[in-house]
Amino acid sequence: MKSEAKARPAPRVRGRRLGAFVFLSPGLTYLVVLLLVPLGLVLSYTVFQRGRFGGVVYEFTTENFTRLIDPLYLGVVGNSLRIAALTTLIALLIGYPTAYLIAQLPSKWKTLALVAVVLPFWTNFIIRVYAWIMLLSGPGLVNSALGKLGLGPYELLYHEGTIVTGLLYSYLPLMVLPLYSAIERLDPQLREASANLGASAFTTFRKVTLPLSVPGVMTGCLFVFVPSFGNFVIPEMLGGSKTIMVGNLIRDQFLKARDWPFGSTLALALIAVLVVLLIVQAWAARRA
Amino acid sequence: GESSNSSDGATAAAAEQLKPNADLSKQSLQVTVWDGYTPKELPEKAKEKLKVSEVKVGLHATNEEAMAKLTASGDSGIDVAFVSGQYAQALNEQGLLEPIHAELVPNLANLFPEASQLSYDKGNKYSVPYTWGTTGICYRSDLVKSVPTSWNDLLKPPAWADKKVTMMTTERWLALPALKSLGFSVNTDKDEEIAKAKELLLEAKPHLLAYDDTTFGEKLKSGEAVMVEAWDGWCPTTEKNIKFAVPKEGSDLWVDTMVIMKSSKNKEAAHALINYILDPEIHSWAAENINYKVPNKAAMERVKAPEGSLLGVKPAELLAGESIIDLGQASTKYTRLSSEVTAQS
Amino acid sequence: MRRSKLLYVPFWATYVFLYLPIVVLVVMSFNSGDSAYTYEGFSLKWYGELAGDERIRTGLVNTLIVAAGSTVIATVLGTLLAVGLARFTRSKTLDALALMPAVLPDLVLAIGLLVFYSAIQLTLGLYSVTLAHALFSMAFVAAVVRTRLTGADTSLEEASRDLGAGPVVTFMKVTLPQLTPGIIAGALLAFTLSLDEFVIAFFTIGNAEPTLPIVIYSMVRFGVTPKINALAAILLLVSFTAVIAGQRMTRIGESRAQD
Amino acid sequence: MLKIDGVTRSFGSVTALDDVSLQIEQGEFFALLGPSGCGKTTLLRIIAGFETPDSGRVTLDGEDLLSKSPNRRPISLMFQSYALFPHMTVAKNVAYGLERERLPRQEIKQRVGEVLETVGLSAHAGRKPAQLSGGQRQRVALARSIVKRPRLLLLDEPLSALDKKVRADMQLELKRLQHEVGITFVVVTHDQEEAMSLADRIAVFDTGRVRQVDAPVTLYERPRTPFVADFVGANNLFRGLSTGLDALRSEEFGMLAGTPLEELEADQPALLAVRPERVELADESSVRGMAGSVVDVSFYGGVSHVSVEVPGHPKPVLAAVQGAGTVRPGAKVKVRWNAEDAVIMADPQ
Amino acid sequence: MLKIDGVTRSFGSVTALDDVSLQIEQGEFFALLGPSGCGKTTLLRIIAGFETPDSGRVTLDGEDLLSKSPNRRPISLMFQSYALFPHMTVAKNVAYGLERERLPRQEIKQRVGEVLETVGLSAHAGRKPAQLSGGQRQRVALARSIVKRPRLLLLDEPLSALDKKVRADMQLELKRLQHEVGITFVVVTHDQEEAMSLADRIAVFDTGRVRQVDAPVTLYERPRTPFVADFVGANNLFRGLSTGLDALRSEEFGMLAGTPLEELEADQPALLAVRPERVELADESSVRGMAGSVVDVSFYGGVSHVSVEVPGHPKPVLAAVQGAGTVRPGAKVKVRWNAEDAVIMADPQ
Ligand SMILES: Nc1ncnc2c1ncn2[C@@H]1O[C@H](COP(=O)(O)OP(=O)(O)OP(=O)(O)O)[C@@H](O)[C@H]1O
Ligand SMILES: Nc1ncnc2c1ncn2[C@@H]1O[C@H](COP(=O)(O)OP(=O)(O)OP(=O)(O)O)[C@@H](O)[C@H]1O
Ligand SMILES: NCCCCNCCCN
Ligand SMILES: [Mg+2]
Ligand SMILES: [Mg+2]
Repeated sequence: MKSEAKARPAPRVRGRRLGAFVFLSPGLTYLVVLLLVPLGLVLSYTVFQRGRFGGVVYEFTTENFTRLIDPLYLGVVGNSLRIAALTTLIALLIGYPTAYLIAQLPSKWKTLALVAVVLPFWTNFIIRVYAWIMLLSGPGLVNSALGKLGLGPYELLYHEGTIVTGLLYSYLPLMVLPLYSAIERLDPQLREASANLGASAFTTFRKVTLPLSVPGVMTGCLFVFVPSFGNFVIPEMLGGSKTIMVGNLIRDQFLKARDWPFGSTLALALIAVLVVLLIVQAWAARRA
Repeated sequence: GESSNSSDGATAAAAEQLKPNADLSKQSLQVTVWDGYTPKELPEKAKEKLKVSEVKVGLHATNEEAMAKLTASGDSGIDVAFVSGQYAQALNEQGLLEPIHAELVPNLANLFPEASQLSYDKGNKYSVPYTWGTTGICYRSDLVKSVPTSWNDLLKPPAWADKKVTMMTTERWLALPALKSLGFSVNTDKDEEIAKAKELLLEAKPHLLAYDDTTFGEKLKSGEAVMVEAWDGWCPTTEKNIKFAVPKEGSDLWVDTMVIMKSSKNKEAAHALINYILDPEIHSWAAENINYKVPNKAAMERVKAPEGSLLGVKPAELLAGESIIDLGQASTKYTRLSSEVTAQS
Repeated sequence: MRRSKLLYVPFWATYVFLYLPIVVLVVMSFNSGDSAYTYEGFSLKWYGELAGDERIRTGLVNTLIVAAGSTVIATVLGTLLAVGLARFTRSKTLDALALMPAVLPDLVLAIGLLVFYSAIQLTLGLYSVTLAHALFSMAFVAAVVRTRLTGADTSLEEASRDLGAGPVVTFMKVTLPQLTPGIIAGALLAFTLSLDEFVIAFFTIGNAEPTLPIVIYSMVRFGVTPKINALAAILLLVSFTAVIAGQRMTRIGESRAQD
Repeated sequence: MLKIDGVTRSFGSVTALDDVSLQIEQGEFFALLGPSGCGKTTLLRIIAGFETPDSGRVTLDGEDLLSKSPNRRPISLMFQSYALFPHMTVAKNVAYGLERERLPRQEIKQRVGEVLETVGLSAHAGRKPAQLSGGQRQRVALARSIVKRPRLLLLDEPLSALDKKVRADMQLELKRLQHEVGITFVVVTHDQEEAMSLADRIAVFDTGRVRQVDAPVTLYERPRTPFVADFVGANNLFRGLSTGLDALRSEEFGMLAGTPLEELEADQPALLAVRPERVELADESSVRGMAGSVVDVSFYGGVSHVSVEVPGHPKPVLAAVQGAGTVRPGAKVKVRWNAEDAVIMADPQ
Repeated sequence: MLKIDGVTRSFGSVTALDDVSLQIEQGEFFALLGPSGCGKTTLLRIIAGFETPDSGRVTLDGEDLLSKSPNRRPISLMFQSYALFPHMTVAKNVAYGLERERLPRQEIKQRVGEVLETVGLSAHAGRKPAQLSGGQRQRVALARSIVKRPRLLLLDEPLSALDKKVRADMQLELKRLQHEVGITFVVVTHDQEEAMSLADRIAVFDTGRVRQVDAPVTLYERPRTPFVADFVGANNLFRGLSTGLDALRSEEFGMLAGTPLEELEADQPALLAVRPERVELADESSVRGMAGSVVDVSFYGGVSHVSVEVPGHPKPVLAAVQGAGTVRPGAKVKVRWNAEDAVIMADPQ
C-alpha cells in the first residue's frame, strides 16, 4: 500500500524527465559551451588588466569599471539606446500592418509576400547599406533627381537620421517575420466575433488582434532592437563615424586599443542595459 | 593570444634553426594582406617559382582586423602577414613573430639603406618593409579657392570647404593633423598635448562631411569632398584636378611591412616568398599598380611614374616624416581620444 | 472580412522601402561607366568582371556552406529547444538562456567567441563560423517556433497521446506539422541571417576562407565598382528563382496530395 | 423584417445554400432545423456578414444588408464554436460589445453583472475562457451576444452543451428577451424539442434547401414532405399507393388508415407517416393492427420507446408509451393507430 | 474493471472533483450526468491521463492507471472540443490511432472506410476539419475514437451537435459496439434522454461529488436526494414534513399523497417529488387535487407541457400530456396524482 502510493507519481515524472532530456539537452549543451563559457570568460576579463601589447594580465583591478562610469561612455550608451529605440518603433509601426496584411492574403500570395520581405537579405548587408549611399549621397540619385526639379542638393547622408534609415532597412524583416507568425495563427473567428459585437476594424485590431499578438510584437522588437543597439558598421558607413554607438566603442577596444578587459567591461555594460530592458519588458507584458 | 609575459619580445629568444635547403614542396603558405595590395597572380606565380605546394591569399581591411586575427588564437594558420610598422612592433613584443633569417632573404640587398633604419624595427630584425609613404591633404584643385598648405586648412576649413572635408579616424591618423599643427610629436604620450589636440579636433568636427579611412578618394572624385586627409598612395593624383600636399607643419612616415608568424610551420617557404616579393620585377608592381612607393631601390629604378604620380618622391624626403611607433600602454590614450572625439555630438 | 484600405499604405511603403535600393543596385549593375552614381549607358561588362573574380566565387561558396550548415544545426536544435521549453519545463531561466544569443548583439557574441576560441587555441576556419552562426540562429528558430507554441491548443497533443502515440510520434505527427510554418519561418530566418552575417564572421573566421560578406566588406571599403552591383543582382536572381521553383514544387506536391 | 431572397453559396463542389428564401418577422422567434452540414451555420454567417453569398439578396427592413460591413449591422451572432476572446476574462468578453457602444462604465458594469447572473456565471466573472468547462464557455458566448440586445439575434446551437435544467432556464431567458425587449431571434438548433417549444416558426433545411417553413405544431402534425416527416420527431413511414380516400394501399399490409394532407390522385405513390405516440400497442389477439414482436424497450425518462419488428416492414415500428413500459422484448403484440393520427402525402420518389 | 477511488482535483479555489469513487464494470455503458461545470470533463481527463488528481487512485483491472502515460492506456477519449488535427484530412485523422498500432495499410484503409460510412462522412474523407460543419466535426471526433475499439471508451458529449436522426443512428452504433465488441463506455452527456436510453447505469454529479449511481429507471423513479430528483427529468417538488406514512404534510396544501423511499421519522423535514407525466389534470370541479390556473402550454412534439400556477407554490406545477394539448392558458384546473407515483425523501436543508 505504502509502496504503491509512493510509486505512483514516479513514472510520469520519469517520462517528463526523459522528454525534457531529449528535447532540451542538445540545445542547452550547445548554449553552455558556446555561450555561457565564452561570456564567463568575458565577464572574468572585466576585473583584469590589459597587457602592455594587448592580451590580459591576470591581476585584479576595478579600474575598468571606474572608466566605464565616465560620462563619455555613458553618453554613447544613451545615444545607442535612443537610436535603437527609434528604429524599433518605426519598424513596429510599419512592420505590423505589413505582417497583418500578409497574414490575411490568400495562401498563394502569402508565401510570395513573405519571401519578398526576406529576399533583400539574400543580397548582402554591406551592399544594401552601400545602396543607400548611392541613393543619398551628395551626387547620389535622390539629389540628382531633386536637382532635375530644381531642388537641393540636400545633405541626406551622414546624420543620425541616416543611421536610423540604414538600421531600419537592415532589420525590418526581423520585425515582420515574428509578427506574421504570431498573427497568422489567430483564429479568424475571433476577429469576426469582434466585428459582430460592433467593433470597427481598428478597434478589433486594438482589442483583439494586437493583444493576442503581443508575443510576436515582443519578439520582433527584440530582434530589431538588439542588432541596432550593438551595431557599428552602419554608424560608420552611413553616419560617417560622426555619431558612434556602443558597438563602435567595443569593437575599438578589441581591435584598435587591444584592451580586452575594458572591451569586456563595455560589453558587460551593454548586456546589463539589455537585461534591464528585458526585465522592464517582461514586467510590462505581465501587466498587459 | 593573451600572453602576459610579452615584454621580452621574440628578438631576445633564440631563433629557430631553419634549413636553407628544406623541401619547399612539402610546405604551403597562407598570407594575409590588404585587398588589391599584391598582384592578383602572385599566388600562382609564387607557387610555380618557389615550388611550394600551395599559396593562398586572405584579405584584411585594416591593420586592426589583421591584428585581431593574428593575436586571437595560438595558431591563426597564417604564415606571412602584411601589417604597418607599429603593428609589426606590437606583434613582435607579444612574441608572435619569427625573426627574419636574413640569409634566407638575399633580396634584402635590393632595399634602400634607409629602409633598414626605421625606428620601429632598426635593422629589419622581424619585419621587411613592403611599401612606405606619408600622410597629407588630398584635394580638388578645381574646387578649392586656395591650395591647402597647413593642417589648419583641414582642421578649420574656410567657408567654401565647410562640410566638404573628411578626416581619418584610425586613431593615430586622427590625431596626426592636430598634433602636427600644434607642433607635437605624433608619438607623444603626454596627456596635456593629447588634450590640446582633442580640443582642436572637436572644433573641427562640426565642419566635417564625415570621418573616412578608406573611401576618401571616392568622395573627392565625386565632388562630395574638396579636401581630405589621405595617405599618399590613396590620393588619386592620376585623376584630373586631384592633388596631394604635405602640410608645412610636417607629417609621418608610415611603412607597411611583411612579417612571418612564429606559429608558422612553413617558415622556409615564408622566407622564400618574402625574398620573391623583394625581386625588383615583382616589387615594382606595387609601385606601378597601387601608387605606393616601395623601399626597393632596384624596383623603383624600373618604375615609370605616370603623370601626376607621387612616386618621384625620394626616400630622403620621406624620412623627413616622423615614423609612427607603437606606444604600448600609452596607445590606449589614442583610442580614448578617438572615442571622445567621435562620440561628441 | 473587409479590411481598411488605410492598411495598404504601410504595407506598400514597406515593399517600396525594401526594394527601392535593390532596384537601384540592379539598374546600376548594367552601367557601362564605372561610377556608382551616374548611369552612363547599358553594358554587361561588370558581369564579365564578376565572373572572373575568383575571390567572390569562393566567398559565395564559403557563405553557402556556412549558411547551410548552421541552418541545419540551428533548425534541429532550436525546434527541439522550443518544444522542450514549452512542454517540459517552466523554468524562466532556461527560457531566457535560450533566447540569449538572439538578444545579445552580434558584437558581444563575436567577442565572446573570439575570446573563447582564443582561450582554447583553436585555429579558425569555416567550422568556427558555422558553429557561431548556429548559436544565434538556434535562438531565432527557438523564438519563432515558441511564438507558435504558446497558447497553441494542447488538446491536440493530448488527443494524439490518447490515440496511442508516444511523445516522439506525437511530436513528429502532430506538434511538428502544427509548428511547420514556424519552423520554416525560423529556418528561413536562420539561413538568411547567416548568409548576411558580417560581425561574427569578421571576428571568428579563419583568414583562408572568407565568407562573401567579408570579401565584400574588404572590397567596398576601398570604393565601389558596379561589379558589386552585378553581384547583388545575381544573388537576387538566384533567390527569386529558388523561391519560385520552391513554390512550384509545393503546389505540385499539394495537387498530388489531393487525390 | 429580415428578408432572404434566393441566396446561394457554394464551397468548391459543395453547395451549402441553394436558392434559399426566407422572411422573418419583427419580434419573431425563428428556428432553423436540419441535418448536420445542411447549411445552417453558413446562412447565419451570411446574415452576420462573414460570408458573402454567390448570389441572392438579404435585406433588413428593406435596407440592403450585404453592402454593410459586419460591425455596422444591428445583429449579434453567437458562434457555434463560441469564439471567446482567450485573453479577456469572462466579464471583459461580455462587456466587449457594450464598450463598443460607448455606454457609461457604470451601466456596462451593471448590465454585465445582470447577464452573468442570468447565465449563472457571476462567480466566474474573473476567469479566462481556458479555465471554464464546455458548458460554461457556451454560456459566456450566449451572454456576450444577448447583453447587446441587438435588433436581430442569431444563435448557432446556443444551448447544445447545457444540461436540461440550465437549458430550461436559458430558454426562459430567451423567451423573456423576445417578449420584453422585442428582439427577433434566429436560432439554429438540432434539438427538436427546443425548436418546438421555443419557436414561433421553424424552417426545415435539407442539403442547402428549405423544405418547409411552418409553426411547430403544423410542422409536426402536417409535414408536407417525406423528408420533413422523417426528420422532425421520430416517425413511422409506410410506402404504398394512395387510394384517394383516408387510406394507403400497402403491398405488404393492405389498407392502412390515414388522412391525406392534400388531394391525391388515386394510385399515386404515397407515404403514410404516423408518430410513435399515436401508435397503440394492442394484444396480439386483437382484430385490428399489424402483428409483430417487441425487439427493444428503451426508457427515455417519462416515456419509453417500444420497437416492434413487423415482418415485411424494413424498420421496426416505434411506439411511445408512458412510463417505464410494461411490455418486454420478445412479447408478441399488434400495432395500430387511428386514421386521424396518420398523414398521407405524395411520395416524390 | 475501472475503479476510481477517492479522487480529488482542485483548480485553485475551485474543487472540480471532491473525493469521487466509482466502479465501472466490464462491458458496461456508464453515463455521467450533471450540471455544467460539475467536473465531468475533469474526471474523464484524469482517467485518460491528461490531468493528475491531487489525491486518490484509479485502477483498470486492478492495475494502477495513474502511473501509465496516456498513450499506454488502453483508453480512447473523445474530447468535448473535438481536438481534431487541423493539418490532416478527415481520413487521416481517423486513421491516426490505427497507424500507431502499426496495423497493415490495407486494414487501416478498410476500417477507416467503414467507420466513416457509419458516421455518414464517407463523402468528406478528403476534407480538412476547417471545411466541415460543427456536427460533421463532432462525428469525425467520434469516428476517430471508436475506430480504435479500445477496451475503455470515454466520450465527452459525443452527440451534442447532432440532430435527432443522426444522433439516433450514432446511439445505435454505440450500442452495437458495446454488445458486439464488448467495449466499456463512459459517456458524459447533458442529454438525459440519451443517458436514460443508452446507459446501463448513470452517475449523477453535483459540484464535484457523486450524488447517486443507479440504473436509469431507478434513478428516475427513485431519486435518493432532492438534487437528483430535481436534476433528472423535470420534477415537481413540494416541501413539508414527513408523516411516517404515505403522505407529506405541507403547510399550504395539507396532506399530499406519496411513497417514502426509506423509513422516515415523523415530522422530519421532507420533500415530495412527482414527475410531470404522473400529474393528472382534472376538471376544476373535481374533489381531489390542488386548484390552479394554466399559465403556459408548450408543445414539445409528441408531448406538451402544461404549466399550472397553484397559489402558495413557488413554481408552476408541470404536467405532461400527450399530443398538442387541449387546455388553453387561463383555464382553471386541478392537478393531482396517485400516491405510488410520487416519492417522499428527507430534505437535508
Ligand atoms: N484549467 C482550469 N482552471 C481553472 N478551473 C478549471 C479548469 N478546468 C476546469 N475548471 C473548473 O472546474 C470545474 C469543472 O470543470 P469540468 O470541465 O470538469 O466541467 P464539466 O462537468 O465538464 O462541465 P460542462 O458540462 O460544462 O462541460 C468548472 O467549474 C471549471 O470552471
Ligand atoms: N470553409 C468551407 N470550405 C468547404 N466546405 C465548407 C466550408 N464551410 C462549410 N462547408 C460545407 O458546407 C456545408 C454546410 O456547412 P454548415 O456549417 O453551414 O452546416 P450546418 O448546417 O451548420 O451543420 P452543423 O449542424 O453540423 O453545424 C457542409 O457540408 C460543410 O462541410
Ligand atoms: N589597398 C591597400 C591599403 C593599404 C593601407 N595602408 C595603410 C597605410 C597606413 N598605415
Ligand atoms: Mg453549424
Ligand atoms: Mg465538460
